[in-house]
Amino acid sequence: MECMIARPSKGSAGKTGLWRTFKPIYDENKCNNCLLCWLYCPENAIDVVDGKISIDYDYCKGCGVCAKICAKKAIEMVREDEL
Amino acid sequence: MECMIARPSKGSAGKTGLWRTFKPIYDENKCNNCLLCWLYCPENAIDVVDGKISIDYDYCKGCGVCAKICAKKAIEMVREDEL
Amino acid sequence: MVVVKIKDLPKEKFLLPGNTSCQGCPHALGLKSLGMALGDDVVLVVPAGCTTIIAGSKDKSSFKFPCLHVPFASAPAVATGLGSAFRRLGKKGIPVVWMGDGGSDIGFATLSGACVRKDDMIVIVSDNEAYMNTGIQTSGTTFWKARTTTSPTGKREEKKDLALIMLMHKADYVATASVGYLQDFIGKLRKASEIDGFRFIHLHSPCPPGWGFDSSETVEMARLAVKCGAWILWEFDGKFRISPMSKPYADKSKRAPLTEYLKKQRRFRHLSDEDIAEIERRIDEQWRVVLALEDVF
Amino acid sequence: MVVVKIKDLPKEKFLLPGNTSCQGCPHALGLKSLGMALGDDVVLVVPAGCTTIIAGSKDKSSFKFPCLHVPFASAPAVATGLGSAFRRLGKKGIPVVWMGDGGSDIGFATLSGACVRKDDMIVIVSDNEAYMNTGIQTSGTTFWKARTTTSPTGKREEKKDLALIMLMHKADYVATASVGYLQDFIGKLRKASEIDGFRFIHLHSPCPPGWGFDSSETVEMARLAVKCGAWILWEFDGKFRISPMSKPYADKSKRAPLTEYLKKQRRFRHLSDEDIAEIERRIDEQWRVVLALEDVF
Amino acid sequence: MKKVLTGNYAVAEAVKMARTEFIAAYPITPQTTIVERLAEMVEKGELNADFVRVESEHSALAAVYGASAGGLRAFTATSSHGLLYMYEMCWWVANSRLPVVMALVTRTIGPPWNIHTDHTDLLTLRDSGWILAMSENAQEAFDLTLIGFKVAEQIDLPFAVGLDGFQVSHTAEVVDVPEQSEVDEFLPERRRNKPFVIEPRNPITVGGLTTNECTMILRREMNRDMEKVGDLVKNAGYVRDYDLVERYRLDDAEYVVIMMGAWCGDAKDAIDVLRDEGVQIGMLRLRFVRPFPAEEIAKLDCKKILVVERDCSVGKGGIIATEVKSVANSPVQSVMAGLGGVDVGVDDFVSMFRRFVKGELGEWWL
Amino acid sequence: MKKVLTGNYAVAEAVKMARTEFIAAYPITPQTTIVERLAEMVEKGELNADFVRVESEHSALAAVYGASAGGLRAFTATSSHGLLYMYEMCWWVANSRLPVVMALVTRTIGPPWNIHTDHTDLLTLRDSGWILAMSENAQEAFDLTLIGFKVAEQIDLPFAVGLDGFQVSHTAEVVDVPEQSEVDEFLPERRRNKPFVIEPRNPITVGGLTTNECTMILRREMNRDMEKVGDLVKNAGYVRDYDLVERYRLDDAEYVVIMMGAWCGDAKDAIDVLRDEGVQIGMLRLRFVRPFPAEEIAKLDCKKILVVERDCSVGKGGIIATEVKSVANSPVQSVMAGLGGVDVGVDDFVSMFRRFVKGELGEWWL
Amino acid sequence: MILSFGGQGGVTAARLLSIAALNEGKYAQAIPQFGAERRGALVRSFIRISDRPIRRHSSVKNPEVIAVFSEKILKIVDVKANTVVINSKQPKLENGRVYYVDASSIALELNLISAGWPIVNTAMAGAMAKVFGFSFESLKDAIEQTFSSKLAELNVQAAKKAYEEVKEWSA
Amino acid sequence: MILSFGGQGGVTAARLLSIAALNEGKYAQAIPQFGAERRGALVRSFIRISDRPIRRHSSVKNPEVIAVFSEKILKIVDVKANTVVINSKQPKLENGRVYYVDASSIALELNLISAGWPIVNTAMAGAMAKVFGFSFESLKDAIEQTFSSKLAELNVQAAKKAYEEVKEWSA
Ligand SMILES: Cc1ncc(C[n+]2csc(CCOP(=O)(O)OP(=O)(O)O)c2C)c(N)n1
Ligand SMILES: Cc1ncc(C[n+]2csc(CCOP(=O)(O)OP(=O)(O)O)c2C)c(N)n1
Ligand code: SF4
Ligand code: SF4
Ligand code: SF4
Ligand code: SF4
Ligand code: SF4
Ligand code: SF4
Ligand SMILES: [Mg+2]
Ligand SMILES: [Mg+2]
Repeated sequence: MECMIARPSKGSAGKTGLWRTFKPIYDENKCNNCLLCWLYCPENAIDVVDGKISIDYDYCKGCGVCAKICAKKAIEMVREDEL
Repeated sequence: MECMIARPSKGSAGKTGLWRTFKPIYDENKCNNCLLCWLYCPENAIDVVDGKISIDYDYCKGCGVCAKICAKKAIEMVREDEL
Repeated sequence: MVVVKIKDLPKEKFLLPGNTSCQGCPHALGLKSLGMALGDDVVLVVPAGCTTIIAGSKDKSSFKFPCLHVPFASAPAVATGLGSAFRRLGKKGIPVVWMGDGGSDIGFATLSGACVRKDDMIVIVSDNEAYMNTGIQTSGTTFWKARTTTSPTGKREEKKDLALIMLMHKADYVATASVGYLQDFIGKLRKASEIDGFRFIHLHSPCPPGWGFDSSETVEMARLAVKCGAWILWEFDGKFRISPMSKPYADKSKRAPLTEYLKKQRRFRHLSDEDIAEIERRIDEQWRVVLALEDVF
Repeated sequence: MVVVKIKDLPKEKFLLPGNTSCQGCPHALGLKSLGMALGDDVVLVVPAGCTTIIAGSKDKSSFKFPCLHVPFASAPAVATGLGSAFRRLGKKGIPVVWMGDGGSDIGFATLSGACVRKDDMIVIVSDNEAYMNTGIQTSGTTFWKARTTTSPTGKREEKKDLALIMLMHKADYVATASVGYLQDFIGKLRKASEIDGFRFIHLHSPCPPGWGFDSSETVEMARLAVKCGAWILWEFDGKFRISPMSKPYADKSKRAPLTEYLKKQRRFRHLSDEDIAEIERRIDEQWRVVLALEDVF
Repeated sequence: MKKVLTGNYAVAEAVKMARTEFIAAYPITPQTTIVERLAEMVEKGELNADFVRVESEHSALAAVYGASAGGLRAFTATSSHGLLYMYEMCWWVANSRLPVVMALVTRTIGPPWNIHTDHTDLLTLRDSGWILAMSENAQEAFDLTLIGFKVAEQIDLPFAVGLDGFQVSHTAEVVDVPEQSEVDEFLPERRRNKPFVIEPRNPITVGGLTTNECTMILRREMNRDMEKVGDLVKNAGYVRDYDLVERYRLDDAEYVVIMMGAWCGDAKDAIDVLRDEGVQIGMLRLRFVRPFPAEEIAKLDCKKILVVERDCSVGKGGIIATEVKSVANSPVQSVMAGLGGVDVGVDDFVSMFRRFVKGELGEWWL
Repeated sequence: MKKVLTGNYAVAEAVKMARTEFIAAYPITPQTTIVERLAEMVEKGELNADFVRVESEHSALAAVYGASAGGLRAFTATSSHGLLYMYEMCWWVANSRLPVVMALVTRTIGPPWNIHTDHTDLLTLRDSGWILAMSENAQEAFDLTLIGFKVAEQIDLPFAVGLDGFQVSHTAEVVDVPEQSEVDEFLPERRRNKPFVIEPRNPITVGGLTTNECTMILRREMNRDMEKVGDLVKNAGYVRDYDLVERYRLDDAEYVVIMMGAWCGDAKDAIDVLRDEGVQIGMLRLRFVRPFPAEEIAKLDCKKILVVERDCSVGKGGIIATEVKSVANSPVQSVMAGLGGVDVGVDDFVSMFRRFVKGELGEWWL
Repeated sequence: MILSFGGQGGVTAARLLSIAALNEGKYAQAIPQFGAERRGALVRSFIRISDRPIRRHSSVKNPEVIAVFSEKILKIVDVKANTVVINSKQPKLENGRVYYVDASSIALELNLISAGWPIVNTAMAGAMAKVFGFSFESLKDAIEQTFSSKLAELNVQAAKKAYEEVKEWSA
Repeated sequence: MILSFGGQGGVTAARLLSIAALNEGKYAQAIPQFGAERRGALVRSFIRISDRPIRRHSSVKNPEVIAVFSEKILKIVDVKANTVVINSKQPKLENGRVYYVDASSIALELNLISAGWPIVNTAMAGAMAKVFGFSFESLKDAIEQTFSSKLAELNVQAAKKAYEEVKEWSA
């Protein structure tokens, strides 16, 4: 039976950061800490650390939702291979 | 396959007149030909013959609906064994 | 509203006498009316239920329409297929699903699916407020507090309002009807037959053995339900209207006393005064909603 | 209405990063919100759908709540059994059915049955308007004229209005929500959790690959649906109310242009001007009904 | 204590005495009176259980699945079309290894609509991982229901108790009912933690995607565990001893009849008649179809075996006969009889068995 | 004409060329692309049929049942849980003797959820009166679909074409597609009047209550008619000849392998390897499970038979092995392999067959 | 075999007699007609009684005793058996042994009526118990087990009366 | 074997090459990765090509040729085969034979983009067709059968370009 039971694990699909074509780049200076990006990141890949946000690039899939929702344009999507 | 196919037949349950405990007795004289009994007989055991009604006792189950619905009290329910 | 005169009704019988229905059977009343209304345009699709038995057995059918027996949950979907066949093969006729309230429980997804697709059929739920064929078990439409063999102390949930639910499904035609008012029912069937798409009629069908009243009172019980306001006749054919037979009872003072309806039935014999007051409250609420819907749709 | 402030939301993650959801997945947004709203009171019941995949595989679960996978049509009934176990064994928790719109097609009888019984659960239909997991096929809630792989020229039937149908079922709590307004959704979940019985939330979930828009636009698309009036947020908790985020759009002049919403989606690329006009007409009609219902319930 | 109970009431009584905690079922003839009786017991407070009036059989077993996954002792009952309608759930429950008990009142599958007994419905479960028992009378229906809970909870496989529609389900017979204390001892309160319990704050996920190998291992384990059921039944410690099969006048039998269900009683009476005539005939009655009592059949050392069965696998013939042939070491003849509830009584069996002995019996008895 | 088609597209192509009039189906992996392709064909006007987007598999087959009862040529397709969900309807259609054709893309039954192939789902139909074919590749999936309509309409039994999920359904292969004119000649327009047609003004009632004897006679007739299917397939007059079984290097075989489905191709490659080593081994491939090719198996005269199968009847073992044993005249060994889609390739078969020959093979291959 | 119309209580009578038989130290089976009953339609119920456990479950083909709950039944069924027990004031029936009792009047007297029908089952059970040679106590206990206390009392009276009044007919 | 990310079109490339193989008078099989695909996740597709009908349906275990649709794949998969065809300007890869083509640039140039991804399938199919020794006509026909006429043209261009530009790498 054990093999039919799963337990909470980050990265159940592996390091999904590899799926990215675009990477969200965060500019702390523009940020007003509204946390909208944190709330709306579908991947739950954004953490709040001391009121600031922090993106977990191991898992961030690069969907771009955070960049879109940020009124302050504090997140920018940049092509992975241009990095 | 034939034995899975049925065709229209009166008395699919036999002579259901035998089910009766009470028998509807029709009094032509009281009748105003409203045909409500004909419309509401659940068994479809009432026919209209020349504007008058006629009860098919072979199948009438003696439910008493016709007697109840007749405003003219032209149908009376009588115990079968008292007949 | 199509006005139906008794004298004009056809004399041909589509439900044949001598079938297995119990004395005073409401389904029998409904089925004979169906024949009067639509005659041999009807092709019956019948899922499991009392009507399975009424339909006859062996080589004897109680119907003068074609009739296809189908599994309990499947009827509207079968009608979809049949309708397609009639249309493609150029045969004039209407698939009519005749099902019990039980059929609308287990088959509710099927019913909903056919309605959402607006498939071409008339669905009639002949609602005797329980699974009668298997011996009076609670269904979704069983009346609140009614006793059944699976609710021996009375049902705890409210009666499911099939017709309003189908209205919210945007069915092409929806109506409630009653075996106490067959001319109204026949008129609604005829109206439904003139509309294309998915048409639904919720027929109120008091059942003597199932509810515990004398077989002579089927029609009276059905009428009492309307007169006390517990069953509201209405019709939606693009416009929502309360039907003439129910109209007077919008005025609560015109309604027959609720106890008259309830006390005649064995299934309600245990009701307390509070229960009856609660039922009355719910009836008032239902009227409020239905009257409001007349303005909305 | 429960007011939810972002800063107050818990930081614990119940949907774990690195799962199989596509980029910009609306279900993922819904599931993370569920965790924020109800935390570890949640026991998830998940029928087949994208969420089956998102849930993880082998020994790895993407959820920090318990989760039981169940057959496609069965979820609310399974929740009934689970709820009974929690109650009898004195365990505090809520069975939460998380299903797709497809699950509410095949499982509509199950859903309806659980609702009529007022069984203790929260049901969330995360509606991405098609069967996505099997590759974008038409469901009952697919938008009129939207293209799917089984409706390559556009769906011909209207979107099934699940929430209004559940309202007519007399569910104890009914609301619509959107992944574009997560605070509203979280508030509704919390409200629902305070009510006993059967609670239903219809969550609007725009899906990037399924609808054909860029993964960055999930939230925007969801909001556009609300802003153009095509998706109306409301809540019934005994009283029917249009939610604040939708309120302004009762006034048609305040609505965003419909084309903005439609033209961004590949599934609507083929729409004619008449189609769009027809959609607008239907939206107006829906608003008329919903506004009227505010007075009725 | 001896009571007069129909098979269905006997099952309901056993479910009550097992202190079942959760019941969900949907009416269908001839199972309905089980559900009705249980509803009554619950509403009268004779049984402290949740009784759910579901809207279909699929939901009946789904609710039972949820309750069992949540840790409750759970029961359902159905027949024929009801079973087919919950068929998906049957597989799901078995593959989840949940110890659910179900009464299956056998009934013919339609069309034509037919409410009478035939064993085809029960046999549709034979691949699925359900333990399948078939009772001969109300007493066995009672006993096997209790044994069912015990064995199912020991081995984590669901258990179906078959009883013939009407012939057992509706026939009132004398049943010896043990004391509640005896039952309590036999069947302790169930507080399961295996194979898993779904509960708040215990974040496991059950039933999701796995590797192909995992699926295959799970099936192999089910098959292996099913093989242990015979011993569990034998050693159940119930007030009466049970076994996968019943041996009737078998010791010196040259002719062996293999059958299952209510009509075995009639067949035994017929065997007595033939025995009186000097024919060495006996019966191996299958009390279980799963696990299949292969060993017991392989051990039969006789002139020939006759399998009489109430089912037909269209395009292959008698289902039990096929299985018997696959393991028997004596020649096997197959007869399909009593399908659709066709009555087969003592006289029929007498002449059937005579013809069998003479080698004059065809494959269909009608 | 040769085309590159997946198994699913091949089926859709065949359904189109059969001029099917009614299609209702519900998506499920790995069957979905059949439905999608058919929807596209209908909407593009390539196929003049009604396509109904039903809300479940039960309704899919119910709609198909209605259409077929109304006289149309009708088709559906499903897999695994979809089949189980329509299971009640499957029996209803068969017992109604309606010539419906269904593609069954085989897939493992859950839990755990698993979309890969395994033949347990197909085999749940083996008692029900469906003709059951299992194709080895896209070509056969195409051919058997067309033959399915022909035979079903000749004998009034429904026909299921099995094809392995992904391995055949999603693998694009070269398929030789006949001309439409050839298909039209093979499969004339269907205007049925048997076994019955439901139509307005023809007041027959079908499927209602009957006598028990009637039910039993109907089953006996189904069984009898099923036995005629072998000849109908052989004499179908299709552009290629077909038979219930395929014989591969069987003439002088001392060791015979019995299998069905996509992996038979791998097994044949393995047989070639063993043949090169001098082992006299061959294959009897089951192209049909119903009717069961009992005669062909009984005729096998060899040292031993190996049945390799992708299924398990829990508590009994390999389903096909049981059936083979019930009719074979040579010793039979059973192996269950590839359940849940576990990959079994040429190398596996080579070592499996070697061990079989040496008598060193166990019952499970994992 | 009991012949009755649906609603007359033939099935219940069969059950009562089985319990009574058990009380008499015998084995018994009560078998209802298999199938759908409709109020008003003819119903056949069967009882098997034996000193040894009863194994067979097939239908009863040649009943030794037939109980006829209504004379009207004679119009549709050709009643022939070793012994017949009939609800009648004056049976018009050719048969070996015929016992009769006016069960309808007994029921009506005690107001055992449902939907216009006299419920004759307990009275007829009383008559049959007598014919079978059961003690009245055995039947009384069966009735008390089966009915709620209020109903039980009336039904015991009915059974008692019939038990005492049933007579063999000699034309 | 083709290694691609979901959305890059690996499955389509495999199909195109099978049709091309048929056009070359060969037998072929295109096998997608069995399972649920997600946009962005790694996908394996297989092609079998043979002069005789292909009977086996099991998965391909030791592919002779591996096509790599994105260099990023090298980070997660250990690519080893007789021959590798890679979408790259300058492959960093240790292997027997390595062919390379800048399929991404070809796709971008022709504006073959979906959701931010260059759709490199036809270009890579072109490169592979060349490596397999197929005539370009065979592949062109396959593309024309598969895509609508408008799309076909662009894709034929992409394939053509790659067919011409693909080169063997020598470090
Ligand atoms: C799948 C399935 N489940 C259960 C049944 C048993 N069954 C037959 S009729 C019936 C009840 C019918 O109730 P309803 O639809 O209300 O019709 P009524 O008998 O009241 O007319 C049931 C539960 C069945 N035939 N099939
Ligand atoms: C009985 C049954 N039929 C079909 C399927 C196949 N199936 C799995 S998921 C799915 C679609 C799910 O759609 P939806 O519920 O809308 O969820 P989504 O994938 O869109 O999140 C289907 C049809 C199944 N698992 N079981
Ligand atoms: S949305 Fe923008 S402003 Fe707000 S927290 Fe995120 S990065 Fe900062
Ligand atoms: S790009 Fe998407 S996944 Fe990555 S942090 Fe932003 S919202 Fe989250
Ligand atoms: S008593 Fe009933 S059945 Fe007889 S005629 Fe009157 S209404 Fe009809
Ligand atoms: S209801 Fe009365 S008055 Fe009217 S037709 Fe019948 S008998 Fe005559
Ligand atoms: S139980 Fe009621 S609905 Fe059913 S046949 Fe009898 S009267 Fe009619
Ligand atoms: S298809 Fe849509 S709903 Fe499904 S996982 Fe992808 S984004 Fe989410
Ligand atoms: Mg009903
Ligand atoms: Mg969806």
